[in-house]
Amino acid sequence: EPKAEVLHWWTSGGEAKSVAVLQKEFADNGGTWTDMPVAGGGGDAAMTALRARVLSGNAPTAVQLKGPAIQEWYEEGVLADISSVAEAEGWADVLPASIAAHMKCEGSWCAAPVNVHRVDWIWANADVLEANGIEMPTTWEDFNAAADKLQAAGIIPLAHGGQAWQDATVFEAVALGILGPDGFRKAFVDLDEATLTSPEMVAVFDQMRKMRGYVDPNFPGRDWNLATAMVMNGEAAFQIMGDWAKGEFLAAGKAPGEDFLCASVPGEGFLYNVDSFAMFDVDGDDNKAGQELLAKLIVGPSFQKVFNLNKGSIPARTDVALDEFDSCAELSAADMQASSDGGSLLPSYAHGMALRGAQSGAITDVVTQHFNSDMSSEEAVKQLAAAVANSL
Amino acid sequence: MTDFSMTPAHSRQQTRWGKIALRWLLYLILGVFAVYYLMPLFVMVTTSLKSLEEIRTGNLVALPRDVTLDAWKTAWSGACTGIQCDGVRPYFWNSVLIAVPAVAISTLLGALNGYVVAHWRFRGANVIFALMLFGCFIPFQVVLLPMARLLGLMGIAGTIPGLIFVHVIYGLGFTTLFFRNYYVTIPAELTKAAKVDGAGFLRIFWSIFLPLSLPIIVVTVIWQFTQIWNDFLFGVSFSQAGTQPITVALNNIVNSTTGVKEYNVDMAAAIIAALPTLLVYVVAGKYFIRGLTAGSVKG
Amino acid sequence: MAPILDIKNLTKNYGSVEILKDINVAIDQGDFLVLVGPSGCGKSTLLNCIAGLEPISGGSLHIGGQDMTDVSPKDRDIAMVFQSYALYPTMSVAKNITFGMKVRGVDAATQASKLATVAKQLQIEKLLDRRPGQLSGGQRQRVAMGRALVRDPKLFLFDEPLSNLDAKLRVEMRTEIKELHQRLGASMVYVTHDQIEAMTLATKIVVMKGGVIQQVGTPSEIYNRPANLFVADFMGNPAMNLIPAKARSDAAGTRIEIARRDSAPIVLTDSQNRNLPEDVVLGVRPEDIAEPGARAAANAQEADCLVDIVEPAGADTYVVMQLGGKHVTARLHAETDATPGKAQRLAFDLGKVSYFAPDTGQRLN
Amino acid sequence: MAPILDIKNLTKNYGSVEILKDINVAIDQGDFLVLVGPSGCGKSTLLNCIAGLEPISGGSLHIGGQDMTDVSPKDRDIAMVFQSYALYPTMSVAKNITFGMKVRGVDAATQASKLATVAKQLQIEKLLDRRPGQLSGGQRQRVAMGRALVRDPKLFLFDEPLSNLDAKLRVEMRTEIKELHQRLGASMVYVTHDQIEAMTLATKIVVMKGGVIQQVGTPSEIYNRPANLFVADFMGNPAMNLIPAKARSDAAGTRIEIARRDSAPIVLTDSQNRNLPEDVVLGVRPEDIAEPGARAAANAQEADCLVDIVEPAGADTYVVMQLGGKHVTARLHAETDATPGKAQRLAFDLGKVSYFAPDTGQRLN
Amino acid sequence: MSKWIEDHLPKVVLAPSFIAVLVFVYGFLIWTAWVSLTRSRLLPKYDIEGVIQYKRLFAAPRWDVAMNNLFLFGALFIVISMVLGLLLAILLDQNIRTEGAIRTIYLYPMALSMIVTGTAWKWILNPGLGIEAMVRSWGFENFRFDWLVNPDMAIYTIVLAAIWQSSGFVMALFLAGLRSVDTEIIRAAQVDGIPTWRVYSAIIIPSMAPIFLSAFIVLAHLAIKSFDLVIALTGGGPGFATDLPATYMYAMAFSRGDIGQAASSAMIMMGVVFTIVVPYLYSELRAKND
Ligand SMILES: Nc1ncnc2c1ncn2[C@@H]1O[C@H](COP(=O)(O)OP(=O)(O)OP(=O)(O)O)[C@@H](O)[C@H]1O
Ligand SMILES: Nc1ncnc2c1ncn2[C@@H]1O[C@H](COP(=O)(O)OP(=O)(O)OP(=O)(O)O)[C@@H](O)[C@H]1O
Ligand SMILES: [Mg+2]
Ligand SMILES: [Mg+2]
Repeated sequence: EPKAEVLHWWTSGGEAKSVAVLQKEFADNGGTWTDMPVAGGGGDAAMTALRARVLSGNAPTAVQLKGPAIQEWYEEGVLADISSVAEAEGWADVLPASIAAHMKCEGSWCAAPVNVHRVDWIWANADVLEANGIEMPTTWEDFNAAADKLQAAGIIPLAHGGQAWQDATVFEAVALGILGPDGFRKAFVDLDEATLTSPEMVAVFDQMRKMRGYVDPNFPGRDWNLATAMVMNGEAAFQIMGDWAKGEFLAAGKAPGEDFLCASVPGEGFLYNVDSFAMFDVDGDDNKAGQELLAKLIVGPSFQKVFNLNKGSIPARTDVALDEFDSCAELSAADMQASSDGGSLLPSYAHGMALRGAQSGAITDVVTQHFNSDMSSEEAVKQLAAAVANSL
Repeated sequence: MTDFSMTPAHSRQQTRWGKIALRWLLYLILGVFAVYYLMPLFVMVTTSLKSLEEIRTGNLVALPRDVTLDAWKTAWSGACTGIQCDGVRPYFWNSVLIAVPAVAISTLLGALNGYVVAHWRFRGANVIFALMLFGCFIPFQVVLLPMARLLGLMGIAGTIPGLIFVHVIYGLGFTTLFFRNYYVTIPAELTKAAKVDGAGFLRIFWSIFLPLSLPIIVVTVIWQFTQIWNDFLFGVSFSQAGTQPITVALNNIVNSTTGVKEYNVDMAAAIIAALPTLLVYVVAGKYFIRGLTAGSVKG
Repeated sequence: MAPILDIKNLTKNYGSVEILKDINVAIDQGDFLVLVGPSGCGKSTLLNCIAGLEPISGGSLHIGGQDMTDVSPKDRDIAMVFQSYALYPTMSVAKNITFGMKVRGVDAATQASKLATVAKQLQIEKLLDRRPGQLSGGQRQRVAMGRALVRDPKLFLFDEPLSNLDAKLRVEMRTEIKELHQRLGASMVYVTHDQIEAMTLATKIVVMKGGVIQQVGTPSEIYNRPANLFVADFMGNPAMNLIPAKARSDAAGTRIEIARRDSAPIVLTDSQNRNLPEDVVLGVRPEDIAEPGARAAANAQEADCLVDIVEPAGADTYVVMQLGGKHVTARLHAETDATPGKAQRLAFDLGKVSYFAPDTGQRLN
Repeated sequence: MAPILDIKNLTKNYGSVEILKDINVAIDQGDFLVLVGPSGCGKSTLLNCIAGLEPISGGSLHIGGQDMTDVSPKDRDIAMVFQSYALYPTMSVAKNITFGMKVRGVDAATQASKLATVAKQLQIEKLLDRRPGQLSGGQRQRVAMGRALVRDPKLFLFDEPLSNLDAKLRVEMRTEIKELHQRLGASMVYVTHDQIEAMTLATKIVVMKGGVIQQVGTPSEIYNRPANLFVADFMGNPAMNLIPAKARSDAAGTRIEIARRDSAPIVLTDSQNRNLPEDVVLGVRPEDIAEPGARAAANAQEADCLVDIVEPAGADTYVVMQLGGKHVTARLHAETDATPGKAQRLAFDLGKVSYFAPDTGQRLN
Repeated sequence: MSKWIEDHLPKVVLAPSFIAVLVFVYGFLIWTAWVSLTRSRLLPKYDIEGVIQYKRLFAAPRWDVAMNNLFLFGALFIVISMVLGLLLAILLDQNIRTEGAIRTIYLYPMALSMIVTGTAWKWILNPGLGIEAMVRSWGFENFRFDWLVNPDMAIYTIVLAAIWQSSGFVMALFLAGLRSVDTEIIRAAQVDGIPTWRVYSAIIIPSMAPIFLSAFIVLAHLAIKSFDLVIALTGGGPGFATDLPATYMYAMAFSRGDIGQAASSAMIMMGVVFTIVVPYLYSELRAKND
């Protein structure tokens, strides 16, 4: 009888409902699900627990893991191989190539993707934009002009929460816009030093300095959802945040396209944040059976649909019908397809998709330090290169 | 007690007014600080009594317009801490199962150790005591990983006994210190009398020292109980599904990153999680001060 | 019969510090040995060594003829009473007394009957259910005695059992202990630094100083023939007057010259002691300087002395003068008319004086 | 001249409990007033009222002729010495003594000279730099005295200043205080529960019990003519023998019959006191029962008594007998041959006896 | 045999605790020292590589900030907690009628974990939501209290909350100390004409030196271990302006998978602890030998 202990950090109401879908399917297929939720710090606490569990030789069956962390854990030799399931289910055919790459460790499948969050979203209050005669910006110049106008009208142009990961989220959105997909890849996937110290990178920080001017003074420490609330109630006009923000709007009874608007941030490309489950090496046939069943269900079309309807993201597999999804999700799915074809489907560095923890952490340190002080862009670029070098 | 207010002075009238003014000032200062200390609790309680709607639209530190207990109900038995939406209730019992034995064992061991260090000194006892004391100061993050390894080797990883074990180990320094400082104030003659009476090491401890230890037991229990009950780091690292303490559940409710936040439920859950320790302080606080006077303060 | 307690060449060190040096004491069945000496001289340490509460560093220790040097306290057949009483604070009086028996596994009936006997003896029947905290000092003292008595041991050890009581109670309890000793015929070792207690209770006194025994003897030996200046000064209250004097011995006896403040020296003639060196310290007890004719003293000699202070103490009046450069106290009748600043005629009883060498402090006669 | 301290109808309550009841005392410049009484009788409370450390509930209090009832302690021109010495633990001896002056803004030169004078007087010059923790009990006591002396106050208050010292030191310090008093001619109020201290120091004694004054008088009045059974029993050590007796008065005097254990009653004849009721309590001090002929007593009468206990105390020997159903103590010479269990002929000095009514306890003669 | 057990029972009783401490404190310290010399990332590795982790540590600006914060925060937290605790203890010692209740109010923060109260504090200190907004709504439009969002001041909000949590306990310690001062000394001072404030400043407070020491040790150890507080209140921000060594270490070990780096920072932290605690232990044990 399949068994699985699942470590994850989806604990809020909407998220929990989404996981419950999986648990139900798992149970319907005769499995026993043991839930091990650890929230906090974008998975930091869960990672603490995971490390302790692994060291004590008591690893959970499945763990919510993503990005290069999957490969890192694999290198520690603690992950299980689920290639048999993946091949039987034909994952390679239904997953975009760049996403599939994240799920593979040295050629074999070691993780199962759940969803795709788009990170480079810009959200706006429709009424505020209308009242001020502003369109959704499509270039950073537009954005700056709109922000200046809003500021003059006494509206906070950008709702933002001053936490390191939120700073990084805005930063990578800006960077994608200014560096372009290739520049972004060189800078934040390949850690190419020339790109990191290029004048374009200086321009990115210049734009960040501008963004800093568009947020209200009370932003530090603010939770992202409070920032979303500022957009909702018209205090602020825009927010740059992943598509989980949509959940807040919907929970408050707001309708996409009417009350709030969603658009990708100015510039080309698509930054994804893919949640996935990695399977750890565990003893016992029941556990192994659980792993296989779980992997199969996760990537299965029904779960991908129901889960993402709840979570606000879009399915990882490309063959799920999107009729029940909202307009933002549809836009997201279309963009993903397009960018996947155009080679501009990129991993989010801010959400741990692009780099190892130590590297992305080092970059974030500089970004947040720059955003929260009056550091010059040149200095920031210098520090960025130094920090990246020190993190290797 | 240091009471200066009774001193008669030259002019009865003048001093009386001066005295009354001084008293008022005194109460005023004390009151201001009481506000400082109560403020966070006030915010928590009022928030927990508001509806989510009111929180979203209103001032976070204002009094609730419509008082509702829904958040409390949800927090206790309905909030989701993962896929289970049973509130903090099951975790509450986990915490009880962890805290009660851990407090009892570490207190008992601390008492025994303190008894040895204070009354049965042998060569090197001081050094041992010093080493144990130093253990109080180690940052817990440092020990997480090697501890995890050892717990695994011992086969109690992820279990409640494992958590109890960890809490006992890292509580020992303080409990020993408390008891040792208390027991040094008990005259050595008592031990001598009992020895002449024919009682041995354990008998003396059990029949004579333990019954005398109530004040310091109270101090130690309060200290250990708050430490263990409020612990998050060990709780999150050394538990697995089914053995997580309430702080982890609370963290799961409060600290979800990408979901919708229900602050009223968060606060209600937080207060529920804090109730046992609050209760301990309110009920036994006075013995706490008394116990401190009796022993651990002696320097 | 072997001595009930026999201590031979006992030494005791704490680390490198020698606390007790070559102690030799023996007492017989029924003796009442009192250890006296100033604070810190090692009395308690010696008692603890006897009890086995402290290991000894050298020498041997026999109780009732058996070598007890390495035996643990509970097997030495002793009982001990402490200065702070050391009652078990959380137990009732009855439990305090029976605790030792309980530990030893004595059956309940015996416990009860022994408790009853002892309680009756000490008149504490009504207190049996109380906690020590609810007792007065004297009552606690009685309970502590009860705890010792109920053991019926070979040897009783007392460490300053009365020093926490007030003066009045101390005198009463002293009498009770004396009575108890006479009635039981038990052997006792008793530590005190109150020399009146030592004198009234002891059959044998050991005077200690700095871990060394100064003198062993009966109370009257110690009081009347102190072995050195230390013992002379220590025993007796008010203390023995120790007056620097010049002695000139010849066949008839010795002429003793004592300096006076404002007039010629007093000259006394001692016909019993001869062959004294020139410089001596003359030791005279206050009660041996009295009004002329107050006592039928064989060897009384009179002199006028200028009185400095008069201290009426009820039963007696003490007057203080200056002789040989020292305060000298004389004990007069309560009704004396001595007045400060006036001369007073006093009789010195030379029959009981002591002489000491000023340098070594040893007794000369 | 007005009395230096005059207390009229003073009462003191704690809540509803009356601790001091209608206290009236006055002393003159240079008097040494001692308050004695058992523990808890209100001595310290009374002293604190005098010092102004406790407000009084009724009556008035004058110091040096001024009404001080509501004046704060620092303005009463008093100095006080405490049982625990109450030295400021973190200050050196010198600072302890000068701190009060410093606070009052006395200039440094005056401080230094006063400190020097006092230090010399008390012989603590060498201790001035030490902390209280580094001093012995007696030295602390001296420093506490120094702190009081340097104030040069109208009135000195002492609360059991010697009770934490050991017996020997207590006697020495007692003499020093007495000397100090004589030299300074200062007025002092002194609390103790040691009645020897009271007798030797006081020019006037107040005996208290339960917040009520029992007797006020000179030491000899209190000792020789106690006003009631309480005072008789309380003052004197060993205590006065209080023997139930039958009195039969006629013109010639009074026949006193005292029961004996094993033989016919002793019959004594008192020619001075007449008109006594039949049941009396006869009060005789131990020193008034002595060997026949030991003292030239005017009114001595002899009888044989069975001795129970003999307590040699060095200077004297006490023997305890049973008379009138009570333990009775007699003070004999140190050299007495009295032995327990044997009869001893004793002389009762009836010139100094007291009679009390058994029911009210009041003095009859 | 039974005599041997009897004689050695105290050692036998102490032994398990002693062994536990040896292994679980000192053993782990050695382990950490070892790991700090390796290139461990996600999980510990044991190949010694030299002091490279320490070099990285000292090259990281964030670590500088964390250490500076520790000293600033530690000094302020300890000094203010002691002063405030002492002040409150003295005030409470004046025969206050409601003492029990007030004491409980001052003491209760000790019972709460920061996970719980961090959010409340965050709101209170947030200029837009808390005190600043409240005072402004009373009409004081220019009132500013924006420490939380000011990188230069944010560390003081940590101090504020830390004091809130611990000063009550310090107050309890001092209150207990005041209660154990001999009343006769205070009376002597009154007779000596010494004004109340001097009685406290010159006599009572100096005599409580041992309590100051205990309080210092407790507070110092809280300061060094402070972690939840920062996480809950500022998360180390704005930027990393409020990072402390403990949070730095945690971040390295658990969110960045850089265990070697975490171990080296832990060793530096232990060094700080050592310099504070060892003199204290030394004095503790010497006093006992007197
Ligand atoms: N455990 C110990 N370690 C080192 N020295 C000690 C110890 N116990 C006692 N001493 C020292 O031994 C000496 C004798 O102490 P002891 O208690 O026997 O004196 P004492 O005569 O009983 O004094 P007191 O009359 O004050 O009770 C003292 O100088 C004391 O300092
Ligand atoms: N603050 C107080 N509140 C209530 N009762 C008190 C207080 N202080 C003293 N008493 C009571 O007043 C009575 C007298 O106390 P006081 O200290 O004056 O006695 P004392 O004669 O000095 O005794 P001792 O010889 O033991 O010092 C005692 O019964 C005591 O319990
Ligand atoms: Mg002793
Ligand atoms: Mg008193």
